[in-house]
Amino acid sequence: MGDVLGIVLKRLGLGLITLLVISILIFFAVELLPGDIAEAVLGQGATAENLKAMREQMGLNEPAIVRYLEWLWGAVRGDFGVSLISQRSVADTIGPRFAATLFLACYAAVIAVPVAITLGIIVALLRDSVFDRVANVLTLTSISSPEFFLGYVLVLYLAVKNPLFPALANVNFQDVGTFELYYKTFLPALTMVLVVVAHMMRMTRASIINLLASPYIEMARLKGTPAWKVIVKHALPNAWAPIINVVALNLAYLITGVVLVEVVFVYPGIGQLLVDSVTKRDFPVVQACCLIFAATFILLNLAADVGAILTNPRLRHPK
Amino acid sequence: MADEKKDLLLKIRDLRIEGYSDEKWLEIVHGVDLTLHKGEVMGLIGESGAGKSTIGLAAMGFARDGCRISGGSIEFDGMELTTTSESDRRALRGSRIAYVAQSAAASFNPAHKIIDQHTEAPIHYRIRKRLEAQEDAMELYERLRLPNPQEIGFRYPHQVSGGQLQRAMTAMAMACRPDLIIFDEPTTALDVTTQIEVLAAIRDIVEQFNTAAIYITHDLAVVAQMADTIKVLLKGNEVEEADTETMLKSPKEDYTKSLWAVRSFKRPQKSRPGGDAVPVVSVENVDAAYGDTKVLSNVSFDVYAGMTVAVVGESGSGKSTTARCITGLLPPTSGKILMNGVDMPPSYKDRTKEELRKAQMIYQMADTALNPKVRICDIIGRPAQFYMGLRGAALKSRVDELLDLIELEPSKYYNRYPPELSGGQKQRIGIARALAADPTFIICDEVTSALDQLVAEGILKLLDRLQKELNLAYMFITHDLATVRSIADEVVVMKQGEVVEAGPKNEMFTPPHHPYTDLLLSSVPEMDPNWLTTVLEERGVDNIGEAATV
Amino acid sequence: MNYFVIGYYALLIGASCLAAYYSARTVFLLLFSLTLVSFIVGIVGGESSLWTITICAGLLALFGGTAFAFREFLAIVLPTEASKAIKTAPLTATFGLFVIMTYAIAGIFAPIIAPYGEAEVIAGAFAPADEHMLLGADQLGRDLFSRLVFGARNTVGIALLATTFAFVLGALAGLIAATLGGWFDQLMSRVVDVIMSVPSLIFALLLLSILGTNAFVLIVIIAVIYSPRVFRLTRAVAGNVVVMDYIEAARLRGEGLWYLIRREILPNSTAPLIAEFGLEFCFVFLLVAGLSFLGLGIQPPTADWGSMVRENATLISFGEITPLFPAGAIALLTVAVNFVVDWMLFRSSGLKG
Amino acid sequence: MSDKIRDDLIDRMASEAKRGRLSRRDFMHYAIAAGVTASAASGLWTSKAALAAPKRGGTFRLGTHDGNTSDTHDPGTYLSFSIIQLAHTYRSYLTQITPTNELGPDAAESWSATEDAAEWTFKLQKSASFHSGKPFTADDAIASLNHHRGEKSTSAAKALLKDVTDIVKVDDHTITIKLVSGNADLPWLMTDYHLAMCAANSDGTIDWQSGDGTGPYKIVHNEFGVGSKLERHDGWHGEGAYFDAVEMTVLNDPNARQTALVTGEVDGITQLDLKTLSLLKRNPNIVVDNVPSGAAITMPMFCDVAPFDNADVRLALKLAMDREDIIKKITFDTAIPGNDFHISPSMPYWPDLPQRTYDPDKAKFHLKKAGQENLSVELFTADSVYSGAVDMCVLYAEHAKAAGINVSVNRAPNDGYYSDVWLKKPFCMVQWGARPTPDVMLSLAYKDDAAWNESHWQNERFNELLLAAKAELDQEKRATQYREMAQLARDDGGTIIPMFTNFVYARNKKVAHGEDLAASWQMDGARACSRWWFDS
Repeated sequence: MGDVLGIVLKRLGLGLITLLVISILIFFAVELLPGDIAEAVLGQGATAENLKAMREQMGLNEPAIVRYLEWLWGAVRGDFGVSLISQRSVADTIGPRFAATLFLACYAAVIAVPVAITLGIIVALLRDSVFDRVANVLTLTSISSPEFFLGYVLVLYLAVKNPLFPALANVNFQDVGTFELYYKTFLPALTMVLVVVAHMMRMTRASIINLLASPYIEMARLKGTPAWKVIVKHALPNAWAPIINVVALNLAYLITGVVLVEVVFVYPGIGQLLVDSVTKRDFPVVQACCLIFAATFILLNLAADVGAILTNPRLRHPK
Repeated sequence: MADEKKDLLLKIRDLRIEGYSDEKWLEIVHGVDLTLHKGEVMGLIGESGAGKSTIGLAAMGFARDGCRISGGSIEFDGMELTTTSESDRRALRGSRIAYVAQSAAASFNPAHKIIDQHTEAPIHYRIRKRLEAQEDAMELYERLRLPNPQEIGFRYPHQVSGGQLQRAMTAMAMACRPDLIIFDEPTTALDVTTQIEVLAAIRDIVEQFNTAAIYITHDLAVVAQMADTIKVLLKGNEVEEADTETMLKSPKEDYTKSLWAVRSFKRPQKSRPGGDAVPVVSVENVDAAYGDTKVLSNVSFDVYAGMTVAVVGESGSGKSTTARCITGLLPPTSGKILMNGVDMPPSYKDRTKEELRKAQMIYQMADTALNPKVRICDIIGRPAQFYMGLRGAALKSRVDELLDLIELEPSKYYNRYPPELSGGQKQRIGIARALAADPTFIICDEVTSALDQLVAEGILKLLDRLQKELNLAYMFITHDLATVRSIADEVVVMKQGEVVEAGPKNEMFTPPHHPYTDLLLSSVPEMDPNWLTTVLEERGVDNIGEAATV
Repeated sequence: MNYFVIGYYALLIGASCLAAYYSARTVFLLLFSLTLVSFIVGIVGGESSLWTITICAGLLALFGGTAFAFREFLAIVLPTEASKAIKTAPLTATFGLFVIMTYAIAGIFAPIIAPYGEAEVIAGAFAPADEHMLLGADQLGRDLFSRLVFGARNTVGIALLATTFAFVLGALAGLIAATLGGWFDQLMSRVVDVIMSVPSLIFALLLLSILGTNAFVLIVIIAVIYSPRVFRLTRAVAGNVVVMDYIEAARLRGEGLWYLIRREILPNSTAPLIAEFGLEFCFVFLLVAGLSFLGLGIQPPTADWGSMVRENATLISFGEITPLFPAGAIALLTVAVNFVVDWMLFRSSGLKG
Repeated sequence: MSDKIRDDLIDRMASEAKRGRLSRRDFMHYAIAAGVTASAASGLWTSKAALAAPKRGGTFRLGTHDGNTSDTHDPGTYLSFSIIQLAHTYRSYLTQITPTNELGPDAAESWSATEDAAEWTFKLQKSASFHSGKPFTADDAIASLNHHRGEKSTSAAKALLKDVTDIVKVDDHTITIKLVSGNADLPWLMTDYHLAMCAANSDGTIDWQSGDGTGPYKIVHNEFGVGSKLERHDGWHGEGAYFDAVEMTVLNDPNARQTALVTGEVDGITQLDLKTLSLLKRNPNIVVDNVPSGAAITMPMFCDVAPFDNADVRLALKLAMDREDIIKKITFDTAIPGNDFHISPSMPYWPDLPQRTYDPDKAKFHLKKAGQENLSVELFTADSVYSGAVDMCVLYAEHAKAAGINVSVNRAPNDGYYSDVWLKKPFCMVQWGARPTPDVMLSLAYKDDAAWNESHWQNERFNELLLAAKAELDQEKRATQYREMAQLARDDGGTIIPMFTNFVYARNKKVAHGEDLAASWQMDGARACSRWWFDS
């Protein structure tokens, strides 16, 4: 197990370097964006005079490198600065949004992951049957549909034509009951489930089928083990690594890639915040959002690798 | 030998099996009969593609994916397997008919403990409760002379050595006390010293429980130890069947005789050129390591022009690593590699084209040694083009010449791709590629071990002829002492990264030996059906248990 | 109960019986379970749901028939080698091929096929379909069919170029990294980590805002975003090839990097790469559509399916089908590509085994 | 038409009007058409159609577009529509634009000017108070206005108040604003959405951060870019605030807005997607408000750059536009045609000049006169200017072809359009929000020395009149001055004004409003929350 810890530490170190590089990239990308935050804030009301005052107030007159280093020095100490526009601390700005995004991602994941894996197992069991073919076509179609479109269609059928669920998921976490929370966010969660289930299910199927040619699977069959047990007991435990990997990728996507779902369902998640901050050039918020996303991605990948190690008895029980 | 009607266990008549390839069904077993009585052991022998394994599996009413039983009858203990339902057939497997696969390492599920896999069938068939089944497993482990029988089952497969796994698999097959066990080449993947232990264990337990068995192998000497009767197969047809004694002494069919005759190829031993002849390659005090793990220490030997040095040892002994040091793929940590007396740069990256050209290599697995997406003419032509700068017609005539050398008709093979060739042909292409560089020294890394014996012999003869014609020096890496006997001039025995003994072949094969050489030599199965018994008696049974814990 | 319902069940049950009689097990199971399903659905959803099932079945049969006919056609037209492969292809794959070919023709000959220009205003907004306009008009009164045809050229063209570029970039880096190993491998892996850690939509948003939106920039950015996936795959695939003895043999011969990659590694890595190309193509496609949704995609008045969906997406809430055509076009193509890819994957794995 | 039928018609119209579906103007129009005399129609309106008295109660749920996470309470940076809507709900202004587009009191109850209009005195509402309970005083008003003045001010309204030299406290509820020169429109300026009243700190700055205000509703919960909950401020000084509470939700996606309205998750939404307008109108539960406004699309041409330096060329380009077609295709009949002067019918002093129509032949004539047959010009635009901006330019190019003008449309990136294209390219497309008075608009973008004189138009008479009208307190005289300026701009000016875009928003039919809707912003001048009520 010491190996695992070593790997985790090494990967965390590399992750930090990656984050540093990303922060530099994002900073200068925001710098390079045409226009600046003062112009974005003042819009048509901008004049040379108030632009100057605004820039002064926001400290934009210092050279870029100085501002970056100041930000970095703060970030190292855990202070990600204040939003240049609202003057609220970045943590306060992002916190509730990120919590909301996490909630929705978890909600979707809790449905999607078991469904995807179960379906994947069933499809692997019934491979080359009609059921398999139908599942194949359906999952391909759901992978191929733009997610905003999927959202619109769900809204049409489950909110407008048959008013089963609300079309808006503009929940306010303070004063919404648990049941209402799940009820109101059902449609966005369902959209995301549809987006990710297909991918995970196909991977589960593929990795199981990939193993079916292994001698130990033949051995299990020659021991008289029933087909479902061969899949669940003998193939699945050895297929975890790629499955975990694709689950992690999809979880990362659920957190970082759902701007469009947020827009369609008016869900107060972090994606919308990030897009807004980019258009307003609110660097500290952009930076923090991107770093959160990157960290999520890195951590989930790390988790997938650790998971792959932990499900591999060779690595779990070294000689 | 029981041949009363009531003892009849398995009766196969006119078994036909088809395989799906190239988008159509082709018959691969053409009407084989087989009769097996209770407690009887039958050896199935044949080269690859003979359909041995397929028939063995068919005896369980099982066909691999892409195969199907298309005709004939399989009657097991009065039950016709070809017409019963799949679930009834499945109920036989593991309980009344068990299977022991070729590679135990691959056939144990890496995700579960050995004992859990062992007890799966008895629990599934409700023959034993979990704890009973575990105790029974430990007892079987003990009978099979596995070390720490109480504890070994609770390990994962990768934590147990190959020979032990193979015995654990035999124990697993015994778990439900089946009437019949199919052994599918259970010792082929093992080293000779391990093989002998496994053979002994299998023979004992089959005898103890009076289980009938079908023993599938390509190795005559092995089958001679195990089987009561032997059936010889060729390309899905039966060649002949007889009891072991008869079969060994007086085979009837030509094919069988040719199999028996393989082991007779021998060439005269050459001795070192005298005087101040400089060895083509000399390895001097080479140490090597993979990372921090030391794998070679102080390895030295010389190879002279026109001579063959066989490097012998079991897996992990450092034979191949030595070859990698010579070629420069693994720069030695200390010591020198000299070619024609000239010090070579340790890494191949630093060697000149000319230096690289002189030493060539032939690989064990012709499948991975030839790029499947490149035409034969390009595979062979490339070194000639690369080193000698041949182009156009000159290149073509050189390739034709090389194809002639390896006894393949140029016009037929010039434009083909490796996957279209047989194993032996591929190996010949590998040889031609080495020759194309016009080398003085060739490393042959287990070049015959993946081949059937008849084919292997052809390759050995070819290599011998080429050596004579081109005055080549060979370094011949092998674990097979029979090959060493037939082709080597000098022998280097290696164990755990060190040279144990070295010298001319004749000396090596005549006592007194180094104890390890002795163990190695005595473990090579012989055609005598009593060989195993004799050897075990000589060594004393306890010896085996010790060796197994290594 | 009317004639349609009676006929519907009579046909299904009759066909089931026939199938059972001729012991076509799969067909029977299929037909009879359809009968049972129809029975339940019919009770719950009424006659209209039966119509839906009938139409779906008809469409399925139509697709199947097209695929079958196309397969036979290809088998006759193509040279022996390819025709042998085609004959054994599943119907889904030939259907995919058929769709891809149709799209390719539509894209290449767009100006000839489309009755009107892509920006040509010929009717009132949302004019219904008539003899001039196959699918009616869009919000500006442009012919929807013409725009769909031009969209095939623009959208597919951009996605294809971007995917190709991503592959050139990613595969080259992956091959070099796998062959060389060492620091280059490490460096590239880190770069890839960085690119992959930034969500692709945000990455595209930032870069497109900086560089301005035009087709070229779009292609390059998408290529950069998707090349890491190609890099990882190529590196993994090439990693398996690099350990082969024939690579060792070539190295020992003293061959250079470029020869190793071009002649030895690449030819043995193509199958999974081609399969990935298909999938990647779909993702690129969806990203272009997503970017259009955020207003950053291909520029109007250029017809592009993603923007066409976006521009008319609000119509969906009113049950209007206009946005379904471009969305359907996107979905159909991706499904088709994946059908073909699945087949190729199956073939490559089958050949391996 | 028989009397019976006529009465039926009037009754039906009256009931429609009661539900707020028919405006007074329309009612009068139809009634007169039905044969009723104008005065009788007016009487009918008051007796029959006048709306039932507003009822109090309920929670008004409003979905707004253009809400941004980076919005703040700082009135100097108010920009997105959602925050403007919110500002008019939780804060108040000194004056307001009434539903009939007249100037009305808000936090100031009355105002007066010196003869030269250079000093204005505002009497503040004594009853006005902050949500915190603090009374609203002159100090607060002065601090609130000073927030937008001075060197350090970062306010976007800085330019608006640049002529103010000083603001003096007369007593606790009276302030005087001193100007450099006379400005008859100053009370109108006070309706600007930036100039919200906030509580003063002791140092003369304002406390905008707390979100306190003197408006009809106080904020209970607010998250920018997401939405806010407000409840009635019981001590509010104004008339209205019928709803008990207001919930505003930012719904940036047009589809989400409409769906929310259709499914009844909100009671009103701003900014309809015009493409689906006709479809939405079919829904019997939804009422669409289509209100002409002062917001304009302009196409300035640099009058000092060839070929636009020739008045005939400019006229030809104005004549070569088929405004009706554009309005029909691009705006789906939700705009009124522009007449190439920047005063909309909903602004005060609108002169009723003859409408310019599409006349390619006349355009050709002018081109010939200018010696510019085969004129070719490049028109810059961007998607963000107006939904359908690029399409509109493409359409214009088609129209102009008939006059022998080749307009090539150049689509510039959205980002930075107003810094890189506008005022830089000689011919481009611009959207202007509604300004309260002609003077504000004309001084801003048509005055010869204005920084934003987008067409570089220099007309001596026009500028003379502009200065004269600015300080003119006599309404009649002022109207004639604006009429003459309009005529000048229309025939000589460098700006094509294709149209004034309407505000198009919708509400559930149970929501009612007064007979008129203000044209200054969407949602009844962004004051729907305090002006509207639930009918049932």
